[in-house]
Amino acid sequence: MNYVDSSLKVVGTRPIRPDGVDKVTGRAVFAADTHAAGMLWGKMLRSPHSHAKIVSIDTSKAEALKGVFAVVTAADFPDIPSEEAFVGEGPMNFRDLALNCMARTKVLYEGHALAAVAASTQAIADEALALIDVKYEILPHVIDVEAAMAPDAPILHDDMFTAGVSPKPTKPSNIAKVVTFKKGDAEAAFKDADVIVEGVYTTQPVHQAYIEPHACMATYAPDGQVSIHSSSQGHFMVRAYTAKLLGINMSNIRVNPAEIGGGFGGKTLVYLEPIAVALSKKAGRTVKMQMTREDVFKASGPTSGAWMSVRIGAKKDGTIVAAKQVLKFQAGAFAGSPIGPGCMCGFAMYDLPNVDVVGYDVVSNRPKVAAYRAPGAPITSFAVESLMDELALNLGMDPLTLREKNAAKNGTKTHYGPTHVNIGYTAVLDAVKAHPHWKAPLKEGQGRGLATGFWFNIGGESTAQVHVNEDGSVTAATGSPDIGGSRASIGMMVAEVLGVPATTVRTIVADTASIGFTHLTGGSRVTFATGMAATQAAEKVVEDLKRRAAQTWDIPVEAVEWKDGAAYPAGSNAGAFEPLDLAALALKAGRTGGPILAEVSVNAQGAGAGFGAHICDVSVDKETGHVKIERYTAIQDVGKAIHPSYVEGQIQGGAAQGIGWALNEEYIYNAKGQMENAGFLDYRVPVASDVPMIEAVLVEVPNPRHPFGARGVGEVPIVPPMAAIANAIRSATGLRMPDLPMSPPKVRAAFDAAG
Amino acid sequence: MPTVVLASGSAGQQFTGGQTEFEVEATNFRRLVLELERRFPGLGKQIEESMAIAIDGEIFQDAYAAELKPNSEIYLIPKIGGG
Amino acid sequence: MAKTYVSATINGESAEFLCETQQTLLDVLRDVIGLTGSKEGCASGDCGACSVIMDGRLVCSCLVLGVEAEGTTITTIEGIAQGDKLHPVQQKFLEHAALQCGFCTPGLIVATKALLDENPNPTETEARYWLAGNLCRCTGYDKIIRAVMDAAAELRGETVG
Amino acid sequence: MSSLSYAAPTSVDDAVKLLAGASGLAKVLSGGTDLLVQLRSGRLKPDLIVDTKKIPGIIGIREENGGFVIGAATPGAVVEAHPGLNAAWPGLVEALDLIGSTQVQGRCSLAGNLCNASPAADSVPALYAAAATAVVVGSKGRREVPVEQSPTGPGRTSLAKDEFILEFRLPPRPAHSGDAYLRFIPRTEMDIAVVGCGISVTLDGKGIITAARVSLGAVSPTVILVPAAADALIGHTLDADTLAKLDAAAQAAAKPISDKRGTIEYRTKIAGVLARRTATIAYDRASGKTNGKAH
Repeated sequence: MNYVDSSLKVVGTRPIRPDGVDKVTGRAVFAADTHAAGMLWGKMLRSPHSHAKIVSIDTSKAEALKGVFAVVTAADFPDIPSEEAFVGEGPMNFRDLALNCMARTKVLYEGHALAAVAASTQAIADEALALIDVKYEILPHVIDVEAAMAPDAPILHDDMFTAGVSPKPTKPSNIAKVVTFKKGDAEAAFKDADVIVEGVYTTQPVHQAYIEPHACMATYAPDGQVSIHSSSQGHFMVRAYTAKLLGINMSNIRVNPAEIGGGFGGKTLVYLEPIAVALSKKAGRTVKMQMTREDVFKASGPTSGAWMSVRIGAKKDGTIVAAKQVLKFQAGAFAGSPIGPGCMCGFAMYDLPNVDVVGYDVVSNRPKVAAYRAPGAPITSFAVESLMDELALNLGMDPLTLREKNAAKNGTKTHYGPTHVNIGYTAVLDAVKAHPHWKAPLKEGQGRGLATGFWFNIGGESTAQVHVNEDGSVTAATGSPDIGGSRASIGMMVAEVLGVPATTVRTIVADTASIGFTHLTGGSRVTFATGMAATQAAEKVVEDLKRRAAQTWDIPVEAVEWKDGAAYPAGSNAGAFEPLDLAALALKAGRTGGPILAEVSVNAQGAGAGFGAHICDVSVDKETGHVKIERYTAIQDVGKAIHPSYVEGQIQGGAAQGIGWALNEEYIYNAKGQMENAGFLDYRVPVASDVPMIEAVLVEVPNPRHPFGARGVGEVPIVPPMAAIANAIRSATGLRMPDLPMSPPKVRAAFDAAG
Repeated sequence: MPTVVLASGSAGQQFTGGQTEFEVEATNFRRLVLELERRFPGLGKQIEESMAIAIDGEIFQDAYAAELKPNSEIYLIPKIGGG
Repeated sequence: MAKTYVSATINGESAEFLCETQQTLLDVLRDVIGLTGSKEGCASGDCGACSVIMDGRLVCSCLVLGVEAEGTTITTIEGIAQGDKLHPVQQKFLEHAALQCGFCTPGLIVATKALLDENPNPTETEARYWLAGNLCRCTGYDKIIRAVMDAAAELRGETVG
Repeated sequence: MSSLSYAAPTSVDDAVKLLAGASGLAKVLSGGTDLLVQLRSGRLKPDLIVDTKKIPGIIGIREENGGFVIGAATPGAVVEAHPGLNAAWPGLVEALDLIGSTQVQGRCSLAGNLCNASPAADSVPALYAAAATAVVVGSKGRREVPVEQSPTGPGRTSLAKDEFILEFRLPPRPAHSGDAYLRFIPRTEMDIAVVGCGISVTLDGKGIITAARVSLGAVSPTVILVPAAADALIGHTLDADTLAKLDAAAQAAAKPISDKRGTIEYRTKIAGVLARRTATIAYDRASGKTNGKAH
């Protein structure tokens, strides 16, 4: 059933989230918050070198140390053959995943794990790590993406031959693949352009920088049963990867989802779990592992840094006739940057007849990238939306008008093929035009920037259960870890269908043995896909309750209607009966068919794309190059906001992450290829005093595929900020900043260069 | 008979000798994959592992039953993940 | 290794524990006493997730040695609510949806209580600078600051819409 | 494995004995905001930690023959709350206030900031500008030394193994005096100074600068005094020409390195910018124009 046009009592309100009290009182149990009798501490030995052959590893001294119970190296793990998989948030090769968790013959980046110990105390574990004797043969390394593509670059994988080019290369390369998207004939169409603008843009790798470091606790029982308590965006993902990397049946692994302290895409892979299980198996004790903050930066995935060139040709009236983009994305030490979405998202906001896009997926001696909010889209959009601003300036045209003129609408054929359906981009642009911020006069010395963004959003597999308890209260269980309030939104959708207050429904996240498979929390899919499953489960429960009421009243089920949380006779002909509410029906459940519950599994399709537009005002200190965000407004089509506060929160948080990406966040390497700023002191995420209030404006163009019209909302908001800020700096100073981050030294240097 | 377009950005072309458009007699995604694998050995596996299908503008991932109409617009594109 | 006997008052109760010199107060709270509400996000004083109030001062428990706790009075997130009655700061964080993942929340609530104990009527700027040592990656701080200002108003006995 | 012991002596003599008698590396703990980070990261592996906070007088502020005496381990938050210091040395108070977060303010001390001997330490340029002295105690007794004689290089000080700082002394403040400290950081808080500048000036009745001390941080291996910059100020009002000369003198004195926090070129330019801006605040304070926080 579809509720888009019905009057809603719960959906759209702002109740307190079910897990709220636990989280404001310190009771919520995160990954590192559990302890077990006889528990050991597991610690990882990580490479100090960015590229080296492992000649030998001697663990004998560490094993001999009192208090050490197990030491493992790659020799303790199956040698996984190359096999493509798509269990996480991007194409992943299981062999690469295994080698990323534990290096076998080569270390490919500083921080690459190559051994682990389990000891009775953390201090002993640290001492044991120091006793492991590793002989390295140091190899030349390469950090920069263009240097990695050079013909004479040090090769990371001698079995990597560039895919997507024919004939198949005979020489190994750091270019994992080349992808191209073509629509029409861009080269020819540029000849018809009155104006052509072009630019080269670079972005730096940035880390998701969730505040909770990766952590887990694992027990391998003598009967081969494995239990894992860990923090991830998907406990089914943890089970699948751990099973694969250790050669264990999934049925023997039970993963309990801890509360997750932020993920943003970065907790869609395993780093510790298979190692902790292996240590536990060897030691016969429970093992707890926890990354240090330095480990998180050096050994878990940031997103790609990139080099991009963009060229756009337009008529005098602003009509774009041709566009071309070349993207070179860093994948880290193993193939798999978000180059596909990078190629598809940059121009997805526009209706363009001729487009030519080429993308390169390039490995270098950096940590393997992981997903980060709308993977690839923020990078490509920084380039395209910066150049769109230049085009508007060049044409003497308002940047909003330029976008309106070329805006993608329903029926617009994208450059990567599919036709846009049910999209709200023009509605978002209308909201920009109508917003006071867009019309407000600029303060002295300030500049204003506008940028827009697109993300696909995904659906996928989810399972939900709705139980009516014996007293008529309701428990909703799903397999989706709750990162940002999804317990609340799921419970609200269930409550809406059942016609009860949100407080009647308690939502829980069930472990891998207690609910059907659910794809991980990512791709902005939970409220859409898991919400769809939960809504359908609640509808099944309502049908069952109507049947039970009919049975109780001994009338046909067609004569029963469900409203406001109770069964009523449908009209006077049905007979005069007192309504039966959940409690009354639950009380008699034993006489009407037993326990009242429904489980629904879906593979939700048609997630409904999301579009956003951000308006940013900045002031710039010409002497220091310091950029201050003075005002920020983020407008987004969210389909339908189930719990508006948490939708706004997603948008505000995404914008703030974008502000950090734009102004200060970067990986700084020394000449040896070692990261120099692996901590929150020098990896500068925004602090409370760095940002203003961020106004989130919700545009609601319903997604017909979702019962309440919801679209994913978590990823779009990180797409526009970098260009919005760059365009604001351009407006305030006349300076175009093509390289991220737009940090004070770069801005000051730009002033000096401009003279 | 629906026309299937192999989006140029997808890794599938290595199996088709560069061909990107095919007329395929198929009424759902699974039958489409089987037919393409028959014509271009390896392409089916490639689609299974790393590609999604967009039918009339809506992206379907791992949905064998997704229905194809005779006049459907069908694109095979890289699979989409997310953060 | 030799351990030191330490006696302190934690959340109003006398607490006694043995700890090694290099163990921080955070290690002690989490691994010895079992108060895991204080979180380790960085172990270098840069994220504030381990914030506690020690003898009336807001500190990062990762920057205090366990042995230094001798004779001190400490309030952790577990000691902010009175029994089952939430502190107004906690209530406002819930009402304003000022948390998403909730990992930084204990530190932010302890830091906010310390702020309002010292300055019952902070400006937005004062609140933002006071809380600059508490990193939140989820919210963009907007709803957190609104919750702080609203909690301050409530504690001052003002009612704001 | 190596064992780390801890002592919290309650007298200067006991503390000195512990330090003198320590086998291996002994470290003095006051606020611990640097020491604990070095311990956790493994960069520092001491055998003994001597916590000085229980020594009478080492925490607290008192006025003495016209000047102020600040206990070496007095937390930043205590200094910031002291009305007398805020009135007489707002620049020094601000400098200390800029160290780390509110949480760090609850612990960090002038002695720790000075003895950690980071060239970027925020309170140190302000101490230099204030012509503060440090009262150092050790086996050989007490000695009072100008603060600028303490740091000898990054992480190194002139203090002997058995010595530590008991208190800092700030000289009496003549009329028409003002000080200020500014640092540049990429964010608004929580960063280490890319460049820091502390300036103290005294004016005559007509607004001519009669005395000045200018100090720069993060532009050389230690915090430095810049006499040439002070000379550019003395004998002048703060007109554009004076500011230009000050800027040039500061840039000339800056001999920074390029690292993750800034380049040589950038730091040199910023040294000049901060010198001008800091001097302006100090001058306004001296002439009674403004007070209150710089940030």
